Amino acid sequence: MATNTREKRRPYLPVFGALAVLTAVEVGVASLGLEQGIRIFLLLSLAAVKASLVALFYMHLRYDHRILAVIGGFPLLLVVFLLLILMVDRPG
Amino acid sequence: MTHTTATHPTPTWEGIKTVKFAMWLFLASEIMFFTGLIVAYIALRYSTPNWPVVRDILNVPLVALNTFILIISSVTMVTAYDRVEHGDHKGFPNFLLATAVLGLIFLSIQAIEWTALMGEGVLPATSIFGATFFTLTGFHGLHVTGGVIWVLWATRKAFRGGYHHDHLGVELVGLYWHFVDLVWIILFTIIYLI
Amino acid sequence: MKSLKLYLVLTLVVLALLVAACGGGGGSEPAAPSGGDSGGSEPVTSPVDPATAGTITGRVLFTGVAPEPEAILMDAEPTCQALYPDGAFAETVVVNDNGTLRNVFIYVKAGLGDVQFPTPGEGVVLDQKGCRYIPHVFGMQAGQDLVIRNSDDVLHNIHPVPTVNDSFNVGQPVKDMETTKTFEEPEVMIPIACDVHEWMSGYAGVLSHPYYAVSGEDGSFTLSNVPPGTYTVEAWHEVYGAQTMEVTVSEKGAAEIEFTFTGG
Amino acid sequence: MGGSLPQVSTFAGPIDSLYNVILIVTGVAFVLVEGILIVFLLRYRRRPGQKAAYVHGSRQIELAWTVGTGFMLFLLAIYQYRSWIDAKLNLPDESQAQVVRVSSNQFEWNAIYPGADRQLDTADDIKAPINVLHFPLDRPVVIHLESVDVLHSFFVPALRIKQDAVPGRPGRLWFQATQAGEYEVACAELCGLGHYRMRAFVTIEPQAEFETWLAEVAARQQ
Amino acid sequence: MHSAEGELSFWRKYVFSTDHKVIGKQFLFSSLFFFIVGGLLALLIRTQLAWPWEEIPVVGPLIYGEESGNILLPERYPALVTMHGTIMIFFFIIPILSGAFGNFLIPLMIGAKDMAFPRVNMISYWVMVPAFLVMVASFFVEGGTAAAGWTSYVPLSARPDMIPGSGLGQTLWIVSLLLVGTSSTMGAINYVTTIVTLRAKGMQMFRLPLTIWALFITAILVLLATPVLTSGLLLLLLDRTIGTHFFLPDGGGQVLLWQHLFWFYSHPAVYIMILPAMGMASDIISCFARKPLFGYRPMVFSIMGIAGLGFIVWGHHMFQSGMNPVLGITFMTSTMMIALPSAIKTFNWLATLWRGQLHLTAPMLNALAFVSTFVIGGLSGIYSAATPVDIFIHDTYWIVGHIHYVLFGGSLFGVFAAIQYWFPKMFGRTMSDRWGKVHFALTFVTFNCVFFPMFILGERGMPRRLADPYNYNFLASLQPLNQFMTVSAYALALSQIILFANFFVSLYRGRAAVANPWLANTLEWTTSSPPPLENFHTAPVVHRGPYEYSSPEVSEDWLPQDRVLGGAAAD
Repeated sequence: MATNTREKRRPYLPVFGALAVLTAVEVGVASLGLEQGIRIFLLLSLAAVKASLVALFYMHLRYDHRILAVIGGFPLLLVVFLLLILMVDRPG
Repeated sequence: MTHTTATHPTPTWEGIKTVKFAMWLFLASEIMFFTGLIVAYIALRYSTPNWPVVRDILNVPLVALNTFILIISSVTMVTAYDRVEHGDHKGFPNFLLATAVLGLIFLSIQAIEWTALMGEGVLPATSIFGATFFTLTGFHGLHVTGGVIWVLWATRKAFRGGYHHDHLGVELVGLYWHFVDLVWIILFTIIYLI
Repeated sequence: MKSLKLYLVLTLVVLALLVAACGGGGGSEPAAPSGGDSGGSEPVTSPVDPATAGTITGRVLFTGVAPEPEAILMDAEPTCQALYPDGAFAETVVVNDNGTLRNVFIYVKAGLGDVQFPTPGEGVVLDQKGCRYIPHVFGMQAGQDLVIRNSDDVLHNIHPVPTVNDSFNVGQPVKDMETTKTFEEPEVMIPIACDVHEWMSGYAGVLSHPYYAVSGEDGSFTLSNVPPGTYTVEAWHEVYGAQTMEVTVSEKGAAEIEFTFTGG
Repeated sequence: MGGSLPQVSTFAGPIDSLYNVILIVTGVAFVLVEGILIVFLLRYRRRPGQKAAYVHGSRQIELAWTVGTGFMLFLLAIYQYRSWIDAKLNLPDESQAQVVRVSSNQFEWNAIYPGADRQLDTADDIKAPINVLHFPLDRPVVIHLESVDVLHSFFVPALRIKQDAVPGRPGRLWFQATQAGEYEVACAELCGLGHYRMRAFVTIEPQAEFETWLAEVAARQQ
Repeated sequence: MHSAEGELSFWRKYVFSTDHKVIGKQFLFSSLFFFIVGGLLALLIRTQLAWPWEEIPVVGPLIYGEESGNILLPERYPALVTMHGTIMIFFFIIPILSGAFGNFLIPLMIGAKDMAFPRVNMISYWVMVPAFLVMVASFFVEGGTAAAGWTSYVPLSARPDMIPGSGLGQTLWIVSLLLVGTSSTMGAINYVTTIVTLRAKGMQMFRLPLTIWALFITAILVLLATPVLTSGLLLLLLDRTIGTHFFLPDGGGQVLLWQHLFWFYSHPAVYIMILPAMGMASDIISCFARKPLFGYRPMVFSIMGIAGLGFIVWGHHMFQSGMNPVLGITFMTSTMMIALPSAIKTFNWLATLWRGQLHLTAPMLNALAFVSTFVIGGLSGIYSAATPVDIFIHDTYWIVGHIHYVLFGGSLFGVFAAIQYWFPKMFGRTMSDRWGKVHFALTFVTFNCVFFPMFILGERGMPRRLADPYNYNFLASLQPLNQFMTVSAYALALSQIILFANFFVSLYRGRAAVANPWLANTLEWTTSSPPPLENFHTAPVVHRGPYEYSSPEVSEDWLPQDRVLGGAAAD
């Protein structure tokens, strides 16, 4: 896998382009007066796409052994569960 | 990190360098650390009735530029690693230096934003918004500072001819830097945009 | 042999930690800054020349309608409730039969210059009897011992709420327990509460000189051994606020002053 | 459960019976496991020259006790599901119930009754003396639990109710008393040096006596 | 990786050593010291509960000092309770299980020369030392130690005016725990990397002894849970210092947020405290029953099950905390599920004894005590999982009994077994088995006399952390029982002297130990006692699982993992 002589160069620049564009889109979406629910969903999914781009390409998760993706990904399950419980436990 | 003299090959397991495996474990614990802070922020925000309108208080365009700067620094970091992997021993230290400089720019813009906010009277003690804002951006800023120091240390070693045989050091500092960038991407969205 | 050296080091480390911990004792804490150091052993000499000293005496009158004394419902503390067969009443406003007001704190507010007065050796006793602070209002000097005694077989929790001094929060679970504390800075009227009995309240006036008094059953008060000079004297009451008055004390003279508080 | 403590609220019965059911289930499990342990201890002591059975495990037995215990736990979960919902989720309608605000602060309980207009936070609210709480018999009582300074926990063993009084987050709990008498309230959450002294008295009395007591306190309050 | 052993200076070899065995012993000695400190605090608590506000004859003035009238002050009792809990958990149980035995055993049992990162390993111990000093210092600060319970619930822990201990003492408590968190996270990264990457040839994951599986899963729990506690502690520290209002209601904060963050760490933490003991007990039981562990794979999967479920049950600590009651149902369900893996493990321990050849040595007796008391601990947990019963027994002595049956009965008997089982390998000498049995008998009896009555107190509704419970009429009758428990607590403490005497005497005068005194199969017994600096003269090659006792392939009743059988096909 991560050997020195790779068949093709890794798409760093296209990823950079995507990140830049997505950031601009995010700021745009944020300034639109959308309904709060949709707005949050859109912004969060854009952020998720950007984050996974960075993780997959810049942090080489896509090219490395799958165990590293598991180590990085498993905590996210705990985050979701903790967030869910705290949302349900809203006072009042 | 273990000293790997030329004779000892970097220890690997199933093709993964052991130190990189450990680095990902460290990143997992960092993810959980930021989870604690972010979940606290979301819980507090979700249950505070009149959360201030973020656009009025925070200078979103400036910070959007700042986010863009951090993304560029990620790109320079990844190019640095790409160059060292391709044996361009002369070129890659400059990219490392660029990453460090961009990091410092990011920190200074954050500092500017902080002083502006404090000038307007938004302080950690004044409101829950202030408390969560300064805590999240503060701990992220601390991590960026640590990252900048590590990158500068790597740059110094690179200019002195390090990392020729073993690119591990560059990859590790890259992983940490991209992680800090990834956390900022999430923080930028949930603090400034939502 | 190699391993023997290791065990020596490790047992030494353990012993050192053990000694450090036991030296302080698990859970003990150093003796609080009791009056020992500030009291000093040599006899307390007052810088005032008794030959020329005068006195300030007077009374605190009360006009207007005296409010009904507020009843305290001590159902929560049966042991204290038993001490008041005909019901306990708050001491906030106590008007004596001769139309004078009790529990007024009178003290010299200004005019003494920066004369240094030695802090007295013996402590002021604040007693807790029948779930009540006795005396309700009292004065003391900065640095002087405040001996707090619990004469009830009930937990009291002495919790003063000063602004200038730093506060303390002490529990006295059994009868005849005494705790000694001090206030380092002068502060007029530190309210003292008891977290266990919400109706208990006391006021401590901490001053840097000995010229203070509390109006008694007949509403009178005397400030003795006052060096000659003109002073502003303040009379403080927890409900009716404070009044000041100028007074001049001539050599060996006895100045007479009167304060009047009007009822609500 | 609760030893000599009487069962004074409608919850007491179900909670005690659930406790007894779990006592039986865990008691049987306890006796079985410890018994087997002791029997094996005595039976399979070392005998020189003998070798132990070379057994690595058996899928069937593993499956059996996994499913068995799992089913037993599942039954327990279902069995006690109902009384939690009754105690904490289905609060009675406040218009029929006697509403009382119980506010706790460092080392005392204060009960505030809504007074004639049945509305709290109005001028005619009646504040009972410290650590004295009266509740009517055979009527649902809804307590608005709150705290002024730190966490306290309103625990009335006889009524089998307990809930933390959380400052800044008023809570609701309810009960219906079935037996008159005077019972003690304890604080069950560490709240400072007087935590062990936060005792209050709950008096359960018929509606008539309760109203006369309320009127008397109101008079004393003016 | 190590220069020749002779050249190392005294400091590099014993104090700042990067050898996992020396670091293990450093953890062992500091943990034993804090076991004494925690134990003494427990005795002070028990004395107060038996004879409230009485002056202790000789020791009283020494401990409580003239200033407080030689008796325990009410504001000191919560401080005692807090410090007993904090020291026993963060400075004794976790460091001795993961620190001492984790460091010493992991490289040895997987056939490695040392940990993956020896220097990080050394730093993880030396980060603990400031934590010790900061915590010990908080005993002597003005206002005394932290006094808001080891759970340090807000606002009592956030507002200094609420109890004297919440002044400087609480801040030092937080700083100390932040250091402990850093140390255990560093250790966890080291353990996981070592176990995954440095196993000997042939040591597949499913040939690891259960001790290593337990330490591996515990390290994962530490890695993922400790940072959340770190973030919670930092928020609390900010609340206390710069005046933010994360947890303080008057500024818009959430009081329950602290409990969620704390218990999200602390429930995995209670499994961090028991899993290593489970692993070690399994190895010891299988060794002294001379019989393969029953159901190796189910045991491994139940450890994983406990760890996985451990992250989603924390709400059962908060049933009565004012949390949304709907969550009571979710957490009750997940808590009932987590009782299953523990039950499976217990059945497997029993099945391991079935038709075995039980050698009732001191380690074996302690391991069996682990099983029998852990059973009571586990079963008593089911009462508090049932939410309606929890309404009554929450924050009463039932919970204290449950904690101590799982932690003292479980982990501590596991530690007693482990100390006496691995003492020969650590120090090259053997502890006296006779005194081991005397200590076991006394401890087992007095342990049950102290802690079983706690269930009776809990069932009577005696709230926990009460300095003097006897002014309640419904508790007044419990004083004699408490006095009996206190006397047995003294006996329990005295009987620990036998263990310490046996331990320290055997350090110098114990019988010299052979490489494999218990004829066990795991790799650490294939090297000398104590092992050389790099553990193995020749790197071991593993051919079979760790539990091949009484194997028909050989005449003896043990078969080490690395032995090459004659013609048998070595895999």
